[in-house]
Amino acid sequence: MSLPDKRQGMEEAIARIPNGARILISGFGVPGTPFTLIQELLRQGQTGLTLVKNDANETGLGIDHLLASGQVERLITTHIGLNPRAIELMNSGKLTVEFCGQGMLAERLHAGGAGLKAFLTDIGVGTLLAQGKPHHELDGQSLVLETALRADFALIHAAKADPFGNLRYTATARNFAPVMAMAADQVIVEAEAVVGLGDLAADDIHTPGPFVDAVVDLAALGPLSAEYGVVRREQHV
Amino acid sequence: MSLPDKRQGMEEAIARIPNGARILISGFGVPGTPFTLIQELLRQGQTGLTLVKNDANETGLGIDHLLASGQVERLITTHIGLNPRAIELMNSGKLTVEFCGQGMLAERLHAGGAGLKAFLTDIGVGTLLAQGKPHHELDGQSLVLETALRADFALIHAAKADPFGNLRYTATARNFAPVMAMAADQVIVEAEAVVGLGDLAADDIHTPGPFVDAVVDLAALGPLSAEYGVVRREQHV
Amino acid sequence: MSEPTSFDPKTRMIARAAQEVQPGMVVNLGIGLPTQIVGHLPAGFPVCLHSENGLTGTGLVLAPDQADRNLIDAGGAYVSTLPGAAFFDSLTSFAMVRGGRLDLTVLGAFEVAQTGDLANWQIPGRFTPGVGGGIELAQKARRVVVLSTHCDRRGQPKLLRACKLPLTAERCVDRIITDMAVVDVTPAGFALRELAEGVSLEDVMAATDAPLALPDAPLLRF
Amino acid sequence: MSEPTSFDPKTRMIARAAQEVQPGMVVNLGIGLPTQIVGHLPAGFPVCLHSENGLTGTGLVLAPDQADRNLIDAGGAYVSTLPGAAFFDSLTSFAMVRGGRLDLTVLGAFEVAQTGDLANWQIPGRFTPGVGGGIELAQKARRVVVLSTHCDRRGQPKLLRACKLPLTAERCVDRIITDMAVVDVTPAGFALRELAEGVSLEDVMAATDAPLALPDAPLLRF
Repeated sequence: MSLPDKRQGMEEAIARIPNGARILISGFGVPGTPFTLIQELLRQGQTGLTLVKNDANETGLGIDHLLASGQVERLITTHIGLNPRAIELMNSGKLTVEFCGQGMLAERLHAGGAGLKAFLTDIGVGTLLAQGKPHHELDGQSLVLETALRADFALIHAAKADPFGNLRYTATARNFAPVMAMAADQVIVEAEAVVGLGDLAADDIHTPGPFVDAVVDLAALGPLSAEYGVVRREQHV
Repeated sequence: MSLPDKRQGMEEAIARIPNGARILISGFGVPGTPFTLIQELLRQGQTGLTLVKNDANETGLGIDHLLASGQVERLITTHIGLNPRAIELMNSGKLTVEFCGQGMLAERLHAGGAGLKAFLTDIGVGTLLAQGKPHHELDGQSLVLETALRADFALIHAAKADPFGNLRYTATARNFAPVMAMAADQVIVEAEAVVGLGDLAADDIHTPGPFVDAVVDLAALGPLSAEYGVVRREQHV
Repeated sequence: MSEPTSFDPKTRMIARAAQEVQPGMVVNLGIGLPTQIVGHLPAGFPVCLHSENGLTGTGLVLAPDQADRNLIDAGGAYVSTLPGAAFFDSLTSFAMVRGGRLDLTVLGAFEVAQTGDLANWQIPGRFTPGVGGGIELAQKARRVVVLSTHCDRRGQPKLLRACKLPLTAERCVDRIITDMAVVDVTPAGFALRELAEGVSLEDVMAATDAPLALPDAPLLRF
Repeated sequence: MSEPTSFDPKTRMIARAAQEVQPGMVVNLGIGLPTQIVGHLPAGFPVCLHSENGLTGTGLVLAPDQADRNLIDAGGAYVSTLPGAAFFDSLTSFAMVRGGRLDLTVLGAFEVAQTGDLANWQIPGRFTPGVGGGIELAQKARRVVVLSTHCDRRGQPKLLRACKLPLTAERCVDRIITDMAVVDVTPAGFALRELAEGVSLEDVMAATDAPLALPDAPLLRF
């Protein structure tokens, strides 16, 4: 036996995404955002997209390109305060924004990834965020029903990958990547380095390979772009 | 700033457990079972306990000692097939056994640890395991409501710990430890080695220190007992 | 399909089950006969074995003197790992199963109904070890193959119109591979696909307690 | 309580808030003023700072030329880490918060009601950045302290009988520390605990749009 090889060209991997797809995108601010895959999605021009991402990045960075190009119809997010364009598109009705508490977003993705349907929580009870959501009584307490969130695709940034798709993230670039890599039908990963099978210690893998469908090697595409905010190349991995 | 020190003597740590406590115990078969903490619980003799553990170990091993001593009133578990005593105690009505699907046990502990109240799943629908559990309709599908599971204490085996309680597990000894270490009010860890603060790489920590209350250093207590099944001292950590 | 390498019925059924494993799959092999499928996969075959106790890239069963005390499969056997193996916790392990990342599971059975219902965990009052991870594997693997003797130790059929024992999961089994036959579960019930060498159609029908649809084409042998 | 080291009102309120941090605590400091509390903790103080983007053992804010591009706090600032720091994903990070492992959070506020209701995320039609992790921090930290100016930029009180803005969480605030006072939220409403140097009782009452219970003992100054 040997573990299957999932390395793939970026163009081919992103070309599988159709118009209207729902896409999970890793990252919290700059760290963990798959800037290169996003640029390819911009180049290929798929439209009518629903994006799920913690934040809307900043002007001129990451998913802001897809907002500017009009490819995004809907954004499920926790915070867009650093992107004036996103706020403006939302206020003018050109972008539907669904806000989610940050930990609730993580749990909805976990539920989606883990094949659960919904969960009951007291988070948000009595606030605007719970309005319009179904409530259930449990042990005399009124709880909000939060539904599982899955997507057609996930675009994930990793520090290291092996050909089977075992992944490692660095520092706070991990954030939503592990839950998102579990909650999509097709998971496309860009990795700063692709190492050999067995080069990642089995105890030290953050996302196991079976969750991953395609591994794109960023090193093969040249130096990292400025979007990654390369201020110091300290190696945590 | 510096991170707080949680190292503690084993007797003192286990003495905090009162009669009637509910206790999560890590391990799947031998790997990950905190045999030394269990022996101390046997020695101190707390009674009327509810244990939550994947399996009942085997005769003469691990929690079987606590079943034999009559300290356990109730066991929440996924499988007791390798422990004839557990089966006999259950069949004679001396031990209440609640069976849970293995992944459902993990998710109930996750919900408990994550401060959620319950979740909806299609697992077990139409089987004996779902009988008597509340069902909810969602999108036309009948789902089982599984409730969150928390406990007063968790007894966890780790390969390495630092004084703040950051933990690493080895190979398949990880199993239920991460979810259990998140789902108890008081988490007591036995570690095969206690290393210095900063000796565990921040990217490589399996359970972050804030979840842990007490770190017991097994190395200070002498060689590991035979229960750990020391067949080869290969180092994964 | 490769020629059977043995006429021993048990070896033959395991070898036949090994052919269910397709390149690139993530596969969970249940305790007992299914685990032995590993020995029938070609060298270097591209597949990822999943052990629900927290391991992908499971390798071969090891003797205790070669073993790592912390490294077992879900059946408790010491195992080796392939290059690229990963260890993870039980939460992640079953998320993999329920989230749809398990392409195939091969499980044992006490009973299988013509509807695909599976009973493999409890014989009331006699043997109640608990359900372990079986429910989730049976209910959520993309394909569920049962590998089991056609009849139990007392010669009673295991393939039934309806299960009598408590169910592990409803309508989950896709195919049953036994020492006598390969039987698919279809919307219309059991459909015979293949016969083991030396087994007649009459033998299988007599050992099956439910209707058995026959294929239009000649029956394959394995 | 230590003597204030500065008469600058902003520095004074931050220094006062630093006294809320007890040895051994796990603490989350919100974006803005709360983050500056770090500079007022004694050297070697035993505490664990939590950044909800996936970090415990957060250290100091770093200049970009000292920074690691992958290492930020939840406000997006480059930070250092203490020995014993851990990185984890967002799921684990908020499990820590909701599971009861966060002893204290210090947050900013638009409005706080005398019931402890907190509004700090949305001004309808004007500023809607989203709620981020604020709801969960406010609702689930064991102790919630608001650190904020007593009035907004237009001089309007932030301590109110009832919030007018959409709530972040109901009945969550334990204490409010401002440039003018330390105010506790009690079952009976706001209770004044301390006054800032140079601020009179009348000043505070005029700047508070709700009743303010006075302590029996003399008012402490900070």
